[in-house]
Amino acid sequence: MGKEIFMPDEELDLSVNLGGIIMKNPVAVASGTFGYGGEYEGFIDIADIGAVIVKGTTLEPRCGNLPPRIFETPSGMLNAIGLENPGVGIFLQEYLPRLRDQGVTVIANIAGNTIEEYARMAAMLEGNRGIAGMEMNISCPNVKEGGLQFGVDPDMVYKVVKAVKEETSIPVMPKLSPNVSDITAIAQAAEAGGAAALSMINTLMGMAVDVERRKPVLGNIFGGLSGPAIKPVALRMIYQVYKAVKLPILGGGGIMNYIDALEFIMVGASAVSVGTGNFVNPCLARDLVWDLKKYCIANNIKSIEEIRGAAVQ
Amino acid sequence: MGKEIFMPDEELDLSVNLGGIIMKNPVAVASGTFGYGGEYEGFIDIADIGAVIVKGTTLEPRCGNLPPRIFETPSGMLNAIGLENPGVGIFLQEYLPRLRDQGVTVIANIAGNTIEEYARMAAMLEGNRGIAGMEMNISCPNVKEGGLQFGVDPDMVYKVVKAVKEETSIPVMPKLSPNVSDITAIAQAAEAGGAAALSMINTLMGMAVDVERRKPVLGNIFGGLSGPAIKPVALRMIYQVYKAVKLPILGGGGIMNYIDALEFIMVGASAVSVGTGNFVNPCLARDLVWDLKKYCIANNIKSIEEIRGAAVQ
Amino acid sequence: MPFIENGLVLRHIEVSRDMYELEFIAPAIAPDCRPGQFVHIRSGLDNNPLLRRPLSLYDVDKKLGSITLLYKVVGKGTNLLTRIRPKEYVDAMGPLGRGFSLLPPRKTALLVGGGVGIAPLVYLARVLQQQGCKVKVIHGVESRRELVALGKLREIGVEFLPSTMDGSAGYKGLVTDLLLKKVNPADIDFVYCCGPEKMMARVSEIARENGIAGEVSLEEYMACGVGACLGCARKLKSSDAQYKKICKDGPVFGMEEIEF
Amino acid sequence: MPFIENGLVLRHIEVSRDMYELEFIAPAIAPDCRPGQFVHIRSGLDNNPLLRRPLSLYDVDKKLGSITLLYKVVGKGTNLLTRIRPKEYVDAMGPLGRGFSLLPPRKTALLVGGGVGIAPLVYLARVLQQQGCKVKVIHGVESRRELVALGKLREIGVEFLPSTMDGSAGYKGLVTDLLLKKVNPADIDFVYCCGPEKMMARVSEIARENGIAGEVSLEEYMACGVGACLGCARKLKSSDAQYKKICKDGPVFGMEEIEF
Ligand SMILES: Cc1cc2nc3c(=O)[nH]c(=O)nc-3n(C[C@H](O)[C@H](O)[C@H](O)COP(=O)(O)OP(=O)(O)OC[C@H]3O[C@@H](n4cnc5c(N)ncnc54)[C@H](O)[C@@H]3O)c2cc1C
Ligand SMILES: Cc1cc2nc3c(=O)[nH]c(=O)nc-3n(C[C@H](O)[C@H](O)[C@H](O)COP(=O)(O)OP(=O)(O)OC[C@H]3O[C@@H](n4cnc5c(N)ncnc54)[C@H](O)[C@@H]3O)c2cc1C
Ligand SMILES: Cc1cc2nc3c(=O)[nH]c(=O)nc-3n(C[C@H](O)[C@H](O)[C@H](O)COP(=O)(O)O)c2cc1C
Ligand SMILES: Cc1cc2nc3c(=O)[nH]c(=O)nc-3n(C[C@H](O)[C@H](O)[C@H](O)COP(=O)(O)O)c2cc1C
Ligand code: FES
Ligand code: FES
Repeated sequence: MGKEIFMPDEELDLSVNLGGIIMKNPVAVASGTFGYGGEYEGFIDIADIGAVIVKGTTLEPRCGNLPPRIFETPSGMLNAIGLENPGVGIFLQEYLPRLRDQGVTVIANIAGNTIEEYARMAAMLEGNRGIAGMEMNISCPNVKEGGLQFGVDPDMVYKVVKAVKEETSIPVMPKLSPNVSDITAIAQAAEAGGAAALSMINTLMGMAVDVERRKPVLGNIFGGLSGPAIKPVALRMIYQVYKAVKLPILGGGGIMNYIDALEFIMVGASAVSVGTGNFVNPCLARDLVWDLKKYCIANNIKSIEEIRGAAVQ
Repeated sequence: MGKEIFMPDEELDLSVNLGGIIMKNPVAVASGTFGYGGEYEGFIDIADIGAVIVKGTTLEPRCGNLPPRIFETPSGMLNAIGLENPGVGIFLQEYLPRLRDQGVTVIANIAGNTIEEYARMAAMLEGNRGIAGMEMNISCPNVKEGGLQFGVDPDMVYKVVKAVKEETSIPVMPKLSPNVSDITAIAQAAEAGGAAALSMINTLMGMAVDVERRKPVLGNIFGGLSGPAIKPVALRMIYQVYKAVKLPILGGGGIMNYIDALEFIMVGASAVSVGTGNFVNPCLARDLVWDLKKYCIANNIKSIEEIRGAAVQ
Repeated sequence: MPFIENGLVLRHIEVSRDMYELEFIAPAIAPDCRPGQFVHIRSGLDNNPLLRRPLSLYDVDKKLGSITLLYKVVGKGTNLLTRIRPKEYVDAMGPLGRGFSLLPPRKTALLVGGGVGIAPLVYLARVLQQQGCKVKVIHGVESRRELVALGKLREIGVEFLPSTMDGSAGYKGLVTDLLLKKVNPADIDFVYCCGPEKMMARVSEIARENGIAGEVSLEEYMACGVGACLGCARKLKSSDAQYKKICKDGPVFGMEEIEF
Repeated sequence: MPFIENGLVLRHIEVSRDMYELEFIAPAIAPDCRPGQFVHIRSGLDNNPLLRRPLSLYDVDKKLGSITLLYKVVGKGTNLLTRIRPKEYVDAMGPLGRGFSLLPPRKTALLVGGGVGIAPLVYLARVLQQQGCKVKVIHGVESRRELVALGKLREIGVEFLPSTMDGSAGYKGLVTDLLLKKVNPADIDFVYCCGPEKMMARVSEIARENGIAGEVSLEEYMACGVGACLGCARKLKSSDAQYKKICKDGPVFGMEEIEF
């Protein structure tokens, strides 16, 4: 497809074990940026992606926020989708089987208003074949009820992770909010609660103003900032958390190319996730895998582990 | 100088009273980005700027952090200067008189390791002619000792503001760190402590990795992220604080043009500050004043107050 | 099936002030293109601006495998796009979205364009004409220099009536007034419309009053362009429970589906 | 006194692979320029890349009021710079920094350049020559196609010895070896050097061993370029208490001030 195709050493094993989530390569697509996988059909073979983290799912269907829901900012974008989704039931009935049939490594993403909702969703997901991991969105800044609170309070993080963990044997991966004073305290709480891995970072809370109309641009006023603009913050937080906990980290925030991905790996990420980058290049996840392979070969690296955390002092 | 010069209505009064800090126009240059004013001589007449906030000053001289100290990131930059400065004594003896003679509205910027240091500096500044305001850097993320802690704990903020306030009659303006879970709690603590105004935001803590060398780019590992990348976060925080406290706000973070400045004003800023923008355009502060004047005239606005907070719902 | 490819630019000209025509070879994308669909263009160098920009298919030459766009410079993205020169490449994803329904042969279609909204209607006119429909195009602009589609429409050989606000060509005034005054509703089987929301609202109203069905093409900010981000949401009617996605469920919708 | 102005581009040519010569009219900046100073160039559209890029004065024509730069494309900023065409404008701040000290007339100066580090030495050669000094230039590069300053140096009329790593022109090997082999230290009153750090370190060492004083031009990441941000800090000697600012205290420093 226009691009030169270089076939790197097939022997090189890039698979990772992210706290029990087995990925064929270290590149995942981030929740909310890849729908349920089908939308990018034709552009990319989704079975080639290390893991597809599906759109955030809630117990009941949600119709999402008032538009405008997205807006571009310097080297970033704001989104306030408001967790539009068909509910966990439809996910299990309609989307999961389709993804499973395609051989995709699926990570579910759940968001609840209460600890009980999280636990119920975990119980519903438990026992379904084809869910490799369970990402817990405790950090979505768009939904007023609960979302933000969970992610900023270590006690709540501990409780909600523990409650979910008790309901399921699927590896649980809380997704940390960057909108906190001390990310390490949150990470430690998640670890204590029984998390198998950590996903970080979610979006920074931001906004934009339409000066002409003298109003916030987004229908929801606030939205989540993603893209290259937030990469320095993401790297810093992962660096801090890598030193503070033992859990493997799925790292992302503004990854647009393999150099970005290497930055995340070098501050301690075991695998990386691409979100906003998919919108710019729908083949980004695949390109990253290839480029990482080439990098490893060129630098005589046998496994990503060799460079993981290499920049952490 | 190369630019077309348009002389807007001289009658239009853009002066602002920022909690007792009288500015001839609503545009300040941010601490650490304009030295002590002299560096930009020739490019801009600094007496035309609403206020010059000088480089962060400490009780004792500091030689600053190991280089590299700065690095460019997508639509932003990281800095870890480490508060290099000659100390408050030299500031008062050498730099202040020079600025005063030029008719500049000077806002001092102080940073301390302890409450006592802040109080002592406040006492030293007190009684010196020509200091219009005292910005308290309680948020500098670059100095390991103390800096960050003050800004993220409401109790500490209350105490340090109160201690400074007790030593001086100069309006005190704490500068809030954005690296917190709840910016409104910090703002309320500052208000309770006796702040006359709030300055926000300081830089987001971030980092970058040199993939080639497998090391953090900055000598200090972490640095402060500034520039257009952080504008959405700055706007969101000012929006929240404007609703939560009564204090006037000096707003900034990524301002590059007058539309950006209007965004800040519309979320509640009484005046704006430009930092990183000065590096790109040393005349930015002056250009903003002119452009804001033109905007006011074109939109029949008699005073900035008419649009302050206009986008806050 | 949509593709992503680097299209080789054949032609890139300023056809009027701040209006550009961009033709590029896109052998993967071109074959499947239908009128009303769009391509998602990456105009940024180094991801600035970050997101792609949606632009309608203005014309498609399936033999040559080329796509032509007509765009107006409004901001960063379109500004940068103007810098691409012939023999350079343009990064395009497409064809995306649901295009216009095509009228059966021998029926008469009225195409109503406003400003740069004429873009998707030109390719539509070509296809309808080829399929044996009768096609009338009316186009409302500020001033005659914006009548940039004239050449193509003449070449296609369809009936064309312009309106200008300043009276510099054709009817002087709103295109909707031209519609009311110069078009006999009894002649029209179907209306296609693309332009400012207000114009589309009024055209839909006129169509409904005359019992004519039709379609319009909507716009929203887009990120992914394929239905993955749920960003380009719009409730077509206030009573609707669900938000439609302009990029995937549209951009073309039936006039009866929408409450303007 | 430094100024900021939009310089009208007169000439912009790729003089070798990834090496460009850019000449622009800058009537405010040009008159005050001295060799070793630099201009701070804004290459970004829409603030991307955000910061300016420092580039040395490669040549200055004070009569015409023009400045010429020689730059190598290494990343985003220099890449974007290549897109500026003649008759367009380049946003420049300058002249900035402390330039080279000028040797008194009739003395002999040795100018040692490495790669694109030749840039400031060319303007220096011109001024020294005009003031009646004797000037020898040696320039080390990878391969002959990087000997881009040849034309200017010939025009100025100074002695010139190249070295190439691949032996495609002049001496084969390091410029420091060329220096040791082909230059008689007794002939030299002062050394000026600009190039990679390692090369400058070795040249400084050789100069010191031979009792010759000299100056080098250093580099650091820069933001403001005027001493306001304190970003471009460097301790010249490990025993120094203070950090110097390359942009303001330099970029030129005496060889004896620096511990490489
Ligand atoms: C399906 C569809 C087809 C279109 N076809 C055409 C066409 O054929 N010719 C044409 O000139 N224009 C067309 N547009 C509009 C075009 O996409 C915008 O003008 C363009 O994105 C503006 O980009 P900019 O960077 O120049 O402007 P910006 O500086 O980003 O913004 C200027 C304005 O453009 C609009 N805009 C910005 N980003 C987007 C986005 N991602 N999606 C939608 N709107 C945006 C907003 O209204 C914004 O205020 C179409 C839009 C859609 C949704
Ligand atoms: C005083 C001075 C004079 C110079 N004169 C010349 C010259 O005449 N010709 C020439 O080709 N180069 C010169 N340079 C180097 C030139 O500034 C860099 O090559 C250029 O900034 C790279 O920008 P970029 O965006 O293309 O690269 P980037 O993609 O930003 O980075 C590539 C590399 O360039 C360097 N760099 C990036 N930003 C800066 C910055 N703000 N300041 C310093 N270095 C940076 C870094 O080493 C970086 O790794 C000079 C540098 C200094 C400090
Ligand atoms: C449009 C959009 C929708 C998103 N929806 C979700 C979501 O439903 N659940 C979630 O946990 N994160 C969601 N995110 C956050 C991303 O998964 C990711 O963590 C974030 O965007 C940072 O990565 P990036 O910079 O690579 O995009 C969303 C992001 C975007 C841009
Ligand atoms: C190089 C640099 C040095 C800074 N030094 C200080 C400082 O000494 N004290 C302080 O309070 N803020 C300091 N800041 C923060 C700025 O004053 C400002 O709050 C921040 O950069 C956000 O604004 P901006 O995006 O417009 O730059 C510094 C910022 C930069 C870029
Ligand atoms: S643009 Fe992503 S869903 Fe339409
Ligand atoms: S670049 Fe700012 S002090 Fe040198």
